[in-house]
Amino acid sequence: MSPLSPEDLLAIRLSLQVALTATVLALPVGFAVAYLLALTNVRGKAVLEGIVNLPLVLPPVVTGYLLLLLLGRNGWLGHFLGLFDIRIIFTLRGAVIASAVVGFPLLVRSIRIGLEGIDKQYIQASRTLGAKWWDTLFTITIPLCSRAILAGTTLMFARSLGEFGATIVLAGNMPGVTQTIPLAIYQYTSTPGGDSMALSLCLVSIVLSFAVLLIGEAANRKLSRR
Amino acid sequence: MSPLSPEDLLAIRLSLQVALTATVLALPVGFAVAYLLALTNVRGKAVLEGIVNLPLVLPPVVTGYLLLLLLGRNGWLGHFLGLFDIRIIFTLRGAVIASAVVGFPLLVRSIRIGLEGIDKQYIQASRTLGAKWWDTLFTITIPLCSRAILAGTTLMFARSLGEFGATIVLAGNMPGVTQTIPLAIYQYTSTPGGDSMALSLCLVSIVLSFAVLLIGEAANRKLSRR
Amino acid sequence: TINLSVAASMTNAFNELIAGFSTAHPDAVLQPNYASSGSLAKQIEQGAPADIYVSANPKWMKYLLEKGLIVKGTDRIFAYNKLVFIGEKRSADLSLDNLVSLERIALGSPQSVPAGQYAKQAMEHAGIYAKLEQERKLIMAKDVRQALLYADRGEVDGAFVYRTDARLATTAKILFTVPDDLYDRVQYPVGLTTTGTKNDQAQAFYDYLNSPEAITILTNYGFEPIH
Amino acid sequence: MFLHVDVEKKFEGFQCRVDFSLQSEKCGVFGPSGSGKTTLMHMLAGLLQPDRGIIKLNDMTLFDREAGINLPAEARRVGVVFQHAHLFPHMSVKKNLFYGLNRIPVQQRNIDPEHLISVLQVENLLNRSVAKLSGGERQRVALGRTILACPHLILLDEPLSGLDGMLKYQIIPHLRRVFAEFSIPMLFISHSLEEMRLMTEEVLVMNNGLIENQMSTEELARTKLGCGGRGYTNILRLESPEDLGKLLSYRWGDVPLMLVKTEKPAAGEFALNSRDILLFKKHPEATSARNMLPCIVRKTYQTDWLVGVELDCQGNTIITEIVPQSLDELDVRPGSEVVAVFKASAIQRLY
Amino acid sequence: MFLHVDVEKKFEGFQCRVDFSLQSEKCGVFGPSGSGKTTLMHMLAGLLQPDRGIIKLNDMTLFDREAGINLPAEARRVGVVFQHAHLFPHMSVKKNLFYGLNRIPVQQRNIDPEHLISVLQVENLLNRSVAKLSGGERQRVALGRTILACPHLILLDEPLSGLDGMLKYQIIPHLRRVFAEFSIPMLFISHSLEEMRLMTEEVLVMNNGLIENQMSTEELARTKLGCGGRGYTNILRLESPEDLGKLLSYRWGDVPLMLVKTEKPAAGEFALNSRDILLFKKHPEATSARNMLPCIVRKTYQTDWLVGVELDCQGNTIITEIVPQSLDELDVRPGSEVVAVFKASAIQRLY
Ligand SMILES: Nc1ncnc2c1ncn2[C@@H]1O[C@H](COP(=O)(O)OP(=O)(O)OP(=O)(O)O)[C@@H](O)[C@H]1O
Ligand SMILES: Nc1ncnc2c1ncn2[C@@H]1O[C@H](COP(=O)(O)OP(=O)(O)OP(=O)(O)O)[C@@H](O)[C@H]1O
Ligand SMILES: [Mg+2]
Ligand SMILES: [Mg+2]
Repeated sequence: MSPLSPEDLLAIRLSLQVALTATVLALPVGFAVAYLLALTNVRGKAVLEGIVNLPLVLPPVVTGYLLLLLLGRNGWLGHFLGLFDIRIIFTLRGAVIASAVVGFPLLVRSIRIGLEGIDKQYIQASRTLGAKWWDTLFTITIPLCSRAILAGTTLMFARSLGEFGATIVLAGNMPGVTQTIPLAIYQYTSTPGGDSMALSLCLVSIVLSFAVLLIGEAANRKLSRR
Repeated sequence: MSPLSPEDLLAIRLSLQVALTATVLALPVGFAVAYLLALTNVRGKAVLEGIVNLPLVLPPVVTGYLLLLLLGRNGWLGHFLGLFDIRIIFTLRGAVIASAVVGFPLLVRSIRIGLEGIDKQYIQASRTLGAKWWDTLFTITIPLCSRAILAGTTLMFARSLGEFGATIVLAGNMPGVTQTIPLAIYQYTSTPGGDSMALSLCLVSIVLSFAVLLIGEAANRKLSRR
Repeated sequence: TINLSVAASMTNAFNELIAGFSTAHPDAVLQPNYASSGSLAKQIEQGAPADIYVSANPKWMKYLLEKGLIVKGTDRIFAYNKLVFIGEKRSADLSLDNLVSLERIALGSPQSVPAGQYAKQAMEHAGIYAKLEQERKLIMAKDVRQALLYADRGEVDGAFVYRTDARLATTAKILFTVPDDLYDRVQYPVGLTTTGTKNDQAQAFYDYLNSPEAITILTNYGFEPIH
Repeated sequence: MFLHVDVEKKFEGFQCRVDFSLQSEKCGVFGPSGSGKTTLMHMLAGLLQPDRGIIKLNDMTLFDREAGINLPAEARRVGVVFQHAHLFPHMSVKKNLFYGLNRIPVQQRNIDPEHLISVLQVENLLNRSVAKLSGGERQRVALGRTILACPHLILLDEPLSGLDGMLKYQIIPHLRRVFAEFSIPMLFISHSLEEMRLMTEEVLVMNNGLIENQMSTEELARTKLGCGGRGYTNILRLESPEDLGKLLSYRWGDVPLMLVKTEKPAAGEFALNSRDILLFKKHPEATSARNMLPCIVRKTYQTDWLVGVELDCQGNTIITEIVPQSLDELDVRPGSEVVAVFKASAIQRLY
Repeated sequence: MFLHVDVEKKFEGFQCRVDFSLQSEKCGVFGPSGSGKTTLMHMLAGLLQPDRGIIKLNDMTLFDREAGINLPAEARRVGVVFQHAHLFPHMSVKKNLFYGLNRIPVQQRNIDPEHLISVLQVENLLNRSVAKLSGGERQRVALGRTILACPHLILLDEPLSGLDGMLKYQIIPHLRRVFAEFSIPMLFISHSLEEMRLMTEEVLVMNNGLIENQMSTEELARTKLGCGGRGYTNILRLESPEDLGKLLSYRWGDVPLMLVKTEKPAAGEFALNSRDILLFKKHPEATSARNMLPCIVRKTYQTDWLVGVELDCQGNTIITEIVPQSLDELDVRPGSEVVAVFKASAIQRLY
């Protein structure tokens, strides 16, 4: 196995950065969506659920393509963002969005299961004790489903580390700018003789996600022991 | 939008066939692994968990490549299977295996959550009523986590419908033989004027998985009402 | 059965070539497999059934030759391609020299995509590559199709693609053809695998690729046939 | 306290329509399972929106459909103690206790936490995890948590029905002591007549979603005497204990009573069931009973199976029950003299 | 039945070490919370493996560490009724009932399901979903399910402690009737002396993981008399009811007794608490008590606070309690004559 080149190290850093940012950004939105799906009775829940799960169903490249249509310079959202000089594609922002979208269904599903398991009387109790809804949310609801949130977060983080298809379409494959581990691996494997380099990065990827999953498990055990 | 060509219909049929077979085959294994992870205390659970989650973390193309190394004619398992004249790569079998492996972590996680929610006293009760362990498994454990199994199954089925990366590497992209919807979409995008055809197939894919998710939800509601 | 492993960029041409060959040999069953050159090479390396390997990247052909999976002497170039620059039609005429005036230019990653390699070569010859790279104007795509997609969607001001691919564009037009002398010739090698040499029909198809009929088809799709 | 409620709520197959006013500080809602007690409580606390009507507490309108007023739960200052405590499992006992208190403005905090904690005797539990409390401890903490939120009214929804017999009697004293000391109005929901008797002065009797009756708890207890063989529980305040070796003597007003010495002597409230009291015309002799109290019959009243007899025992009131035949045999009528006889072991400490 | 147990099991911070033999068909395990009752039960049922020792039931060795024998739960034919019923929620009542029966060979099915179902009075529930049963119905179905598996021994782990007072007394008759009719040996686990009294003949008293004592339930009840003010429950079999208008008369052996007419007259077992019985030297006059039974003192015994007195009432036995002083005052000693006096309302139907 070859040692890691400086570009590889950069790719690792970028990957971690992307996965972390994507997870952190997706978390509040994911929580909100899970909350809608689990605890409210809004019309059209089934449709929302379907849309959330789309990235799971579509090949990631197609997801990337759809995101490009939406966020590209001529996409309607991209056009709008362009007015504020915010560019998504070919930037790390694009990689973050691609990762976030693809990992989103996993995050939502985990949190949703957690929310569905909360006894509503805890929430009622806190309301009658004078807590406003956001107060209840932060002091009761979120702590009570912290294990599920944790599970969803690690899952999404791991998934983000491995995101390839959507990222390469939306963010491009630019070494040092948007080239994350999976993109670097891809590049190595499309060069004859690059296999051993690819393998090193694969191992890094595996080790990273093992670490994340194990840390998640440990934290989970700690939470459950409380 | 263009109407679907006969090849498209074939791709849809193949996709359904692959997703269905992959799901059906993965179900018992997934259940067994989830059971190990949820209800037993075997050593090395963390390692097993890590391995199960690998396909989630690795880019599907890499997963496909690793499967190719394992199951190719020169791979050690592929060599062994070759002795019995069983060929995996470039066959529908390969597509099934690719789908099964990639969807596996989703299946296992769902079932696991379900199993962890079962009150052990039901299991103890059935044992003291004279049921052997496999009897208990089929009459108590499985029915009690049927909702989780259902959720995992629909999730995996939907994921299988969208599987691209691992499939193209392991099973190849052979029209009429191993070309599933995502592969057909890929091919259309490299054909002049193929975009609208690609879009049609995308929509088919979306409709199919929406249908599966909705059927799943409906069945779930029915199960919960019991 | 003839198992064909064909680079995805030749999907259309080969669909027609296969149809043409089949009319002449009704009993022949051709099974194409379209994927990236690298994937195909690896599949062949792992024992996937293949009689004929058609690559868009001579490096992968060399790789398989070295592994002894393509029979020495059967490998040959059967088509050429040209590099063009596409983008939206603009008032001022564009050439390699004034590319620096553009904001973003897409090309395949030079390390892994041959088209990117050729484009880099051409720009280096024109003495603009370093400047473009420094100014981060170059957008690296995973393959030519993706570069094309970017240009077609207007995400970039232009992209280096093959002439054959340019035909897939719906809005983008060919702005100029890169002068031949600035880069090595774009070559498409074909070769017979060890199983292919034992397959008469594969041999026949291999020969068919040199027939006038095949040359016409290839030309129709924008390839430059061998003379 | 002044509470006025006139609301309606329909569910599929069930309709709750109530209209009442309450002024007593110690009220109860009594009714069988499924009569709508919890539904009513949820509407009062703001956890369930009535279909129509108004709810007023003191000079605050909590709900008024017409006027479009619907104060959210957190603004109503109506506390709730749930059947299963529902302590927040991720917080320590202390954090649970102070959850409500920390959420009201300082100038409105009219409860002294230290004092409440000592009244509830939960000092030693403060740093414990909630999971490690016994059932009785849980309910005490839940009660404290609700009270510390300084509510204008506390609703208790069968707070004792999850506890087994012994525990129940250990928790009632805490409840009574707290409501006596801090004088917070309450609405105590239960289907146990016994709990009702011990906790409230006035009751709403619910059935099938309607208020069937509104009366004093005393009256309800006397009416229900004999139902299910429970009898009527006389509650006696006993003082000045004296240790007589195997027995204890207490004073009930001016009347001396004998009790078995099963515990440390201490003044408090005690229960004496009407079932355990025999009436004699004359002072009996040579009996194992240690308590023989000359009384004057104040009045008699008919219940379903038995006759209730209210006695005056040197100014104290005591209720017993006799079979109708004994009425004539013993000449029991207002003004007549009888002797109430019961064993030392018949008097049980409430708390 | 013959049960021999000599096992040990260690947990962190708790050790269970028991060694006993039982022959009675109606045995109990009595002990406070945390004394190891459930741990013992799990070892008997095969749900928990002892660290060492042997368990023998009749002529079958269920567990023998030395010999390497450890029959799995399903082969032990030891049934369990859990505290919270734990009926299978995905099956109807009927499927639950027959779950065990369907799993044993036909020739070993020695219980008639129809008969059991009628004894348990669950005929009308058969097609119901389990979720729609009340607490008492659930426990009856759970009991039926266990019995239909035709076990050689049934373990009941506090099957009543999840039910509230009234329900408890509705279910006990079913339990007693079933065990009487089908004569299945049982081990009844509880920390309620009252339940123990009603269900068992012999008890193991557990404390802190050890068997502290093994005695007849009767003896235990007599010893514990006065503890927590519960008294001793005399259980009377009453027959030949006669309607006397407001009262009912029954016969207790040859002794006539008066009861309040709160229900349809019917023979059965009734409870009379020792606390409700007064002793007189002579037949008292002009009293509200309807029952005055001349008795002969059989023996007296000391308990912690009181003196227990066993009386012979025309061949029937009755236990009451008096304060030590009364012993002399009434001259209560073996052979002396006394009159036991109690009210008609003091006798309560058990079932
Ligand atoms: N959200 C709801 N939807 C439909 N019906 C309901 C709902 N909540 C309560 N009910 C019905 O209203 C009736 C009264 O319920 P409620 O809980 O108020 O009774 P309760 O008096 O508190 O009984 P318990 O003593 O058993 O707690 C019941 O028949 C119940 O089925
Ligand atoms: N699996 C276990 N691991 C560790 N300790 C245990 C385990 N099971 C029981 N214990 C401990 O063993 C002791 C006895 O528990 P057990 O459940 O047998 O008591 P019990 O007599 O049934 O009490 P209760 O009346 O409350 O049901 C307790 O202190 C408990 O903490
Ligand atoms: Mg209620
Ligand atoms: Mg127990």
